[in-house]
Parts: sequence; C-alpha cells; structure tokens
Amino acid sequence: MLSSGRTHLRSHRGVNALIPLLLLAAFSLAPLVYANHAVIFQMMAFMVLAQGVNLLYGFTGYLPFGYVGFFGIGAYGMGIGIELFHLPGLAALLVGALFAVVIALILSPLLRLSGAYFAISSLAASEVLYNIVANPALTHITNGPYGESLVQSYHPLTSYVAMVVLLVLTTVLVIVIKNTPFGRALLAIREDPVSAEMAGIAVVRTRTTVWILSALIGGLTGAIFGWHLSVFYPSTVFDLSISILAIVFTLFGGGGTAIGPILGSVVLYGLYNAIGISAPQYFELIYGLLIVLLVLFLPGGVVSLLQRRGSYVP
Amino acid sequence: MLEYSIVAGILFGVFFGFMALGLNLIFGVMQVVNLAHGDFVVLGGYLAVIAYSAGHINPVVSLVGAFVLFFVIAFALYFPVIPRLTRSKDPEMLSLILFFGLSQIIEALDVIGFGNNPRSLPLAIMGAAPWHFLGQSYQMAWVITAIVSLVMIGATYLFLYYTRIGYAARAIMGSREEAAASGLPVAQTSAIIFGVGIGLAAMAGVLSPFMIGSVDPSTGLGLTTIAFAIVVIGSLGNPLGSVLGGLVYGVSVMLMQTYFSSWSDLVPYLLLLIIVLAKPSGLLGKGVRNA
Amino acid sequence: MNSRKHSAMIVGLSAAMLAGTLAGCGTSTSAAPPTKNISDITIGTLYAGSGAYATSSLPEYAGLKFWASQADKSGGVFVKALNKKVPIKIVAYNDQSSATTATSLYSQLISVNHVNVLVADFGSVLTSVAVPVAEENKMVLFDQSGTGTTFFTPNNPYIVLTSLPNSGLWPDSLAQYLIGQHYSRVAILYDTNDFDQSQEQTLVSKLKAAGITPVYNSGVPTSTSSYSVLLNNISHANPQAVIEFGYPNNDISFLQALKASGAQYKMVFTVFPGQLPTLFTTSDGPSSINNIYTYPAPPLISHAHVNYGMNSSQFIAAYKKATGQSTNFLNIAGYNTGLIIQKTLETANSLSQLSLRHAVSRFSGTIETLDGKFQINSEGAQTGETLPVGKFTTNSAGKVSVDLLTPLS
Amino acid sequence: MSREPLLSVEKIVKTFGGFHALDGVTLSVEPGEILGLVGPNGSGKTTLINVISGLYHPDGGRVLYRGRSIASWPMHQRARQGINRTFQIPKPFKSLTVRENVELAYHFARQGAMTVDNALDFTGLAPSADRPAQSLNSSQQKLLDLARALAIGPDLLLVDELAAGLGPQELHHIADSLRSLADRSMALIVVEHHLGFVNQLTDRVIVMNAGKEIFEGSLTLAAEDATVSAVYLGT
Repeated sequence: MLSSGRTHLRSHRGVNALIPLLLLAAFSLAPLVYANHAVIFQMMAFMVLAQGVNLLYGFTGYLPFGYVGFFGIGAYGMGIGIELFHLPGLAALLVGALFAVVIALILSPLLRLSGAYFAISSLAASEVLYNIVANPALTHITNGPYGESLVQSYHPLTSYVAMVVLLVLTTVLVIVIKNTPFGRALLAIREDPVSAEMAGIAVVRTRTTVWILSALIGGLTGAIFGWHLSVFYPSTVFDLSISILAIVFTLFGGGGTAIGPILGSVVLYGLYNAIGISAPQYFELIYGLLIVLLVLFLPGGVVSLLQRRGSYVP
Repeated sequence: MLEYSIVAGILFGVFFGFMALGLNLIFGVMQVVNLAHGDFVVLGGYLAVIAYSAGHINPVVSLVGAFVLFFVIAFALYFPVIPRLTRSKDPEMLSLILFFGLSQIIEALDVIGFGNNPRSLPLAIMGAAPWHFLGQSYQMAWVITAIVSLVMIGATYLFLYYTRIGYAARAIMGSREEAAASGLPVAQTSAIIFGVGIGLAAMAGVLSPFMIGSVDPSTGLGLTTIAFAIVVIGSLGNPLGSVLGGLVYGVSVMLMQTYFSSWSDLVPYLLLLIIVLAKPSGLLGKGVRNA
Repeated sequence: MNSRKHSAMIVGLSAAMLAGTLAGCGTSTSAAPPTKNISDITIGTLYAGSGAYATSSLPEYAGLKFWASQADKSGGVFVKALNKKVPIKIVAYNDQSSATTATSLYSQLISVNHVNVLVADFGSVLTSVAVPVAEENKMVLFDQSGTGTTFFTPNNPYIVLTSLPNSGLWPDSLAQYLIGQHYSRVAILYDTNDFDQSQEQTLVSKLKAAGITPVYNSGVPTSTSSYSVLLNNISHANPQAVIEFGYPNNDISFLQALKASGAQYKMVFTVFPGQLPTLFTTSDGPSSINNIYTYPAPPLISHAHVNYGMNSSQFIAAYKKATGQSTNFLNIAGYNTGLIIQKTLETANSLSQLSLRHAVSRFSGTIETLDGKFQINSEGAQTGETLPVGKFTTNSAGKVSVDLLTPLS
Repeated sequence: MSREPLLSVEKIVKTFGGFHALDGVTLSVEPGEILGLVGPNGSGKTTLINVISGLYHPDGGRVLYRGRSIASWPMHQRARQGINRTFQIPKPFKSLTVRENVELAYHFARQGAMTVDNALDFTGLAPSADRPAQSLNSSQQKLLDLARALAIGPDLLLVDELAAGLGPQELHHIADSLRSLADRSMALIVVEHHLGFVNQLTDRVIVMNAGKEIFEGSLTLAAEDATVSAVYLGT
C-alpha cells in the first residue's frame, strides 16, 4: 500500500507537479493580461473552495451543503482579528482559520450522519452560524447586522497574493492526499466504512482529519475573501450560493481528483462571467439544467470521461 | 402570552406538518430527498394567487386543482428521472443534487413567469372575524388553514392505511427489496407516491399565503429545510410523525418569538441539529442509517 | 504511457481553457481613454434581476434608465468639461442580488468598461462591496440607497449618497410626531438588519430623551413572516402607538396579521406603504393601508420648490408615457440619481473623479429635485431629503390619499 | 483445556428493540483451534460475529481477548490487534482493484502477516489481482474479504458463511486452507450453514438457537442431541 502509493506519486510526478506550477504561473500573470482583477480573484477563491468541497465530497462522499459556514466564519474571524484584536491582515487570517477549525471540531459529530442527513444538517449548521453572527446580541463582537468594515486594513494586492498561495498549497495538498495511503484510505471509507475498519483504518479519526482540513481551507478562503471585500454583511459571506457554486464546480469537473474542481471552476466560473456579464436572466435556469443533466448523464463529472478509458487523472 | 403562543403554535404547526407531508412520503418510499419540495409549495402558492386574482377562484377550489395538476406533472417527471437515479451508484446523494438543480430551475422559471415581487392573498377570503378561544382571538385564516391541513393529513393517513397503493407504499418504506420480492408493484407505487407527494406540496402551497404572508421565488429553499427538519423530528414515512414534527416546530417558533424574538430564525435549524445528533430516528421513529 | 499522455492532455486542456476564459473576458489593461474626444458619457451600474433585492432594484434601475432616455432625447447632458452636450450611455450588469457577483461586476465596470460615472445597485448589501473597490480605483461611487453606517468615512472622498439619508436619520420626524402627540405607550417591532435596527436605535434614543420608554421593543429576524403571536404580545403591552420597522415583505405580513387580529391602536406605523403603496394595495386590497402611518415619499407627496428636473406630476406623466407604468418611489430615486449626475457633469470643470466629487460639494444644498433638497455632508452622506410622517386614508372607491402630519423640509 | 483461551465471550446479550438477538451466549476459543458455529437462521450466529468484531456493542456480558476486556475498542483497533473477519454479504472496496484492496490492509500488517502476494496466492485470487473488485463474483469477493483479513495478520479469524455458492472441489480446497491457518496457531470461528463443510473443518461445534448456545461438542453428537434436532426439525 505504502509502496504502491509512493510509486503512484512518483510515476505521475511530472503531471502532478505541473498542475500547481501552472496555477501559480497563470494566476501570477493573469492580472497583467486581464484588467478585472476581482474576477480573477474570485475564480481562485472558488477554485480553492471547490477543492475544499472536493476533499470532503470527492474523497469521503460527505456533501457539505453548508460549506459556506466555514467561509463565513473565516471572514468573520478575519474581521474580529482586525477590529477587535487589532491584528495586521496576515495575522488576522490565522484567526479566521482558527475559528473555522474550532467550528469544525464542534460540528464533528455531524460526521456520524450519512447522506442527505449530513448534507442538510450541515446546511442547518451554517444557518445557525449565520444567525448567531448576525444577531444584534453580538453587535459588540461581530457588529451584528451592521456588517464588518475592514477598510483600514484593505490591501488588495496582499490579499490577492495570499489567495494565490492558498490555491497552490490547497492543490498540492489534494494531489498529495490523492496519491498517498491517506487518500486511498479515504476512498476505502467512502466505499465501505465497516470494511475500512476491518482493514485497520481508523475511520472516525481519518474522516475528522479531512473534515478539519476542509474547514481550514474554507475558513482561510473566507478570511482572505473577506479581507479582499473589506466591507461585508453577514448575508454576503454566509450566502448559500457560495456553497452551491463550489459544489457544482466540483461535480462538473469530477470529485476525487485534483484536476476536476480546477476544471469545473475554470469552465463554469468563466461561463458564469461570460453569461453573467452579458445577459444573465436565464442564468439560474441554465445552471439548474446543467446540474440535472450532469447527475443523469455524467455523475462522475468531466474527468470521468477519461477515467472510463483507464487514464490516470491527477 | 404563553397560552396564546401555544395555541397559535399548534395552528401554525399543523399547517407546517401538512407542508412537510409530501417530502416525508417521497423520502420514505424512494430515499429521494426532494430539495425542490419548497419550490413546489411556492408554485402552489402562485397557482392560488393567480386563480384568485384572475378568476376569483376561492383557494379551497384551487386546492383540488393544485393537487390534480401537480400530481400529473410529477407523474410525468417521475419516469425520465427517478428510475435512472435509483439504478445509479449513489442514489441518495445524486438525487439530492439533482433535485437541487430542479429547485434552481423552478426558481428561475418563477422569476421569469411571476416576477420577483412577493404575492399574497387577502386573509379576509377565509373570513374576517377572528376566532375566539379561551378568551383570546385568533386569525380565522389560521384556524381554517389548520383545519384544512388536518383534513388532508387525515386523508393521507386513510390513503396509506386503507388502500392497496397505500399498503404497498408502506411495505416499500419498510424494505424496498422485500416489497419487490413479494411481488408488490414497486415502480408503479413509487410513481404514484411521487405524484401524491408533490401534489400535497402544491396543496400546502395554496394555503401558504395565509400562513407565511406571501410567496416569492426565493421562498422555496427555506421551506424545504423547515420541511426536512419536521420530517426528521417526526420520523420518516409516518404521517402522524409529520404532524408531531410540525407541532414541535410551530410551538417552538411561537415561544421563541415571544421570549427570544431575534433568535426565532434559529428554531428549525437548531431543532434539526438537536434531533439528528440526539435521536436521529425521530421522536416516533425507528430506522435511520448512520454512517 | 497512454495514461500519461491523457493526463498531460487534461492539464494542457485546462491551461488552454484558463487562458481562453481570461482572454475571452477581454484583454484590455490600457488606461482610461483620453477625455478630449469623448463621444458619450458612460454610466456604469448594477441591478438585481432576481433574488432578494430585485423588487427594489429593478424599479430604481428603471428610473435611472428613464432619466438617461430623457436626457438623450434632448441630445444628451451638458458636460462643462467638454463644453458641449454629450449623450448618455448606460452599461448595466445583473448581479442577481449576490454581493459576491456584484464585486466582480463593479470591478468590470471600472477596469474593463472604464465608465465615466459609477452608480451603485440598490441597498446597503449590494452597495457595500462597491465602496472599497471604488475607493481603491479612485472612482466616485454614486450611492443611490446604500446607507450603511460604515460607508461614509472622513478619509474617503469617493462616495456620494444621492437619495434618502442614512436610515438612522429617518425617524427624526416620527419621534417628533410621537412626542408631540404625547404618546407615552409606544411599541416597537423591528427587523434585525442594519436598515431597520438603525431606525429603532434612533427612535428609542429620541424617545428616551423625551422621557418615553417603549412599552414593548423587540427585534425579529428579517425573514419573519408570521406576526400573529408578536401582535398578541404587543397587545399585552397595551400601547397607544405601534411602530413596525421592516422591509416590504415584513410590512405586508405585519399589516395583514394586524387586520386579521382585529386589534385597534391609535396609531400604527410601518415604513414601506409610503414608498410602495401599490405593492400593498395589490396584495391585500386598498383597505390594508387605511389609517396606517408611514413615511410618505414622492410621488405620494410632492415637493413644492423643485428647481432642478421634473416635479412629481411631470414625472408621473412622462414616466407613464415612456414606460406605460405608474410611478413608485424607487423610480423617482433612480431618476433623482440621474439628476444628481447630470448636475455634477454640468458643474465639474473636468471629468476627473475628484473634480466630479468637488462639483457635488459645490452644488450641495442649492438644488431641490422632486426627491427633496439635495444636501450632503463632508463625508458624502445625504443630510437633505428628510422624510415626513403621514397617514393614509382609503375611501370606499379604493382611492388612496395621504395626509402630511409633519412639515416637509 | 489447560491453555489460556485467546477469546472468551461471557453471557453476551444484544437486543434490537425488544428482540433478544443474543441472550447470554458464552463460548471461548484457543489459538490454533477451529470452532464451528451452527444453528438455524436468526439464531444469532452473525450477530455474535458482529459483536466480537466490534460492529455491534453488546448490551450485556463481556468479551475478553487475551484476557483483556475489549468492549471499548473500535473495530480498527481490534483489526490491528489481530481480530479480523469476512462478511456473509462480501464487502470489498468495489472501485479498487483486488490487489489494492489487499494492500490497504497490508499497510497495517502485523508481525507474521502474509504479504500481499501470499494472501492473493493463498485465496487463489492472484490471477485476478488487477481486476476491479466489483467484477468478481460473490464467492470470489468473499475470498477477497479473506485475503484482506490475512494481509493484516489475524490471530483470531471470524469466517461468516464462506462456503455458500462453492462447488465440492472448491469447498475441499477452502477447508484445507482454513485448517492450514489453524496449524499456524490462528484461532478461527466459522459460521456455516453447510454442515458437511463444518465437519471437514473441526470437531468442536457450538449449536446456537434464539441467541443462546444449546449444544457444544462434535457434529456427530449434535445430530443425536434431542434439543438440537428439535430446533432443526421444528418438533
């Protein structure tokens, strides 16, 4: 197992290393080519979020409808770090990350649930977080319904660079996990938790580890995103459509791979902007139809077309 | 205030129990979480509003029309979608995602067809005089809505327990394999239950303007979550469970509004989390699988 | 080997797509075009075609478009910097009520479309994300209705609030009226969002200053749609005046439930019947707002001394003729934004953004539009256009009229 | 009976709702011993396997492994400490290949465990090593469960209905193989319907009915026992 994992990593080393390098190059150069930096920034953010969803859904089968909860709490951690603790931006990011991890630990009993129960309960959990953060009773901490304003720490270039770094690190993490025993253990758990236990895999601990990693990614993305927005309301960073886009991007590309969510984000977010900027009245309709058709005809996402032919998909 | 909150919570909760009934049936029989459930409720609401404003059709009449129309629509929707899902590798997750897509489609069509403005019905249709009970007065619209909801829940109960299709449906809820092995018409029953479930959602939608004030395209997902919470609180596949879940929800919301009003939005979500973590089989139930 | 080739292919494919998408969105990093040979003034804005804010955003956008079409009918607006009339071109994107989408669309307007004038979408949430983007890009944000308390800061010259003042200032007249009527028992029910909660805070502090403590004061989530129990709780406090601060949906449900409860109070106040009366009369009949107190806004009231643009009755007629629609307040707010932009262009010596901003300060306090007196403070927040208190009466034929109870400023 | 038992199960009770699936069953097994577990459907054989392997937590009684109570051990810890099993309805990781299935378990291999290749050879799956597990037939999938268990190195192997669907040739071969495992001082508990197969394996059989053991001894003696025949023949 171990040895075979290593050979995987080795035999596909070229392709595996190429992906993060390519992302690094593309998003370092993109601002020079394309003037709307917000679009590039958001594409990265969704790519990272899609990878976060992918870690959980693609590798363990848990669909986190409420993934935006980690994103939102990360953004608020950032806000609290800056407003309450008066930390500099980069240090406040860690507060966002910490908040997300703490919330993930508190919510880890949700992993006892399966399927739809988990999906909808995670949605409920993110609504609970939203309602707590936005409640007037917490105005002295979160500024409640009045929203956060971090304009004094606003620094679009630093937050852009931070997002590039996060994207590259997340991609590397997914590739490493996919090609090591840990990733194989996750796939085994996804297939059959009981058999995984009998194969010696500590199911609960392994799942919880991924859950926390995924939360950490969501929280960091939210923190950097909140920093980049610098003025936001609870409803902005707990917007359910953030979860939904990340899930759809993952599904479209194909979960359980590193390239799937990247592909999904590039194609669909690109489409989102191409249509969104021209005439989006039918946009939600197109998205809905796309989801339905994907589930019916291509449940493994675009990469499954290649996997079916036996190719290694990074 | 306590007394009023409880009585109003019961009226409110009975309606929500009814609203969740269709989701319960479909989930129970097909293991499909209809995430578009709330959107069908909203469609029923639009049907009532338009029937009333265009043709002065009383919502009670619209109830029947809504059921028939949406039964037919759902029945037609069943065959290209559900069997394909049931055969797939992970029916439960994939159906969740697919119906989420359907929910997006319906929401988009609502915007195109009915606009973004909230639509509602005059409460006076249901009688202007309030209902007096234990020295308090309650909106007549709530009372009538609750009564209609109870009647429909009763009818569903009779359908499940005293008809052949109902018997088959309950058998399938128990075990799909066993039901198929003993020669029950699983596919046919599933299609009918799918139609009934969505028909019931649309009926609840006809009543919804009286309970939730108005409907607009974005109302759906919230209703779906509440319905799911109610189904889980009650327990799967049991119409009485839905009533119980609805009552727990209704009374909790009203008590929360009275004593901690700014937190009242938390009710369905907190109830859901508490139930799934503490007693995942629901208050009445058995049988929810854990991972 | 085969599989390797495939994976290389995927990577290549995605790289190409990434490049393609970015390229497809346009590849201009060039600076804004020189001002000399400008053939039109581009105004960039967003609207919410669907979602939570569509109800308010669309009519406001319609008002702005109406202003542009009116201006273009007469050959455009006079631009002092160019010393000629220049046609107006609106570039507008649909943000679907998503603040995240709005962020990238504002950025698109500034950095790709290079609009001359940037106008925010309706409401604080969709405006909020534009504030730092505008400041970063040194573009003046013409904020139509985003009144978030955090938007206006001394160091940021790049924002101007064109329409109603910060909602925190709205209840001034209401508080005066309540105090003047000697209502000592006041019940307040508000939604816990910044728009409504800031009104509640102002009202409570003004009443407290006059020695009045509300007998009931509760915040409810903005999504609240059933008010029966809340109304019953209010009735136990036995108030003379009941004040409800909500969004339109809340006000509709509140008034419906109030009517159904049969409870009677000397005064019931809600916010939106004054701005969107037809929304209320169409959903629950004209009687639903009979005897309801509100902040009446144009076109329900008309300002007498309009010295810039159309007055209310002219607007109603012209708008009906142009669009076939009757007017609501948000149409007027959008139109008013156009008027402020028009005055800015007439006043500014150059098209540079700071010059535009200085121009606004110069004419602040001198013009009165159908929306009232336009006056901003040094931070760009509106201090004119205050809201009076009025009371609806509906006659048996269903005709709605409003009586002003406090003076129009 | 001088040796310490490897596993002893004492008065185990397991209820589902009101139904007593196990009602105070007691048994023990020593290293190198094969214990046959027979009984009619619903007598609690598989439930007992599930309790020993940690899938179910018993409602009463004790499970002692090497003299220690293992009540609080999760399944993977039992697996790593040498308790492993096969499943009546086989549970391989279907999307992985046969070899990958076994490799997963070998990652946690204990001293004396078979290598991946040995486990595949032992179960006769070596020719199918690179096929996806889902392409195997049910009997082969059961053997894959066995190979996976062997790769981690069990001291106590719980075998649940391995014989179903096998021909006489294969049965004979499997019986030989299982006996060879016992010869390496592995303890086996074999749940089996196929009494002939049990007979080939061992002399020590426990007959269960209604969650209790009703007979212990050889199969031949069991056939003569009045209680046992009452249970089997329903008289």
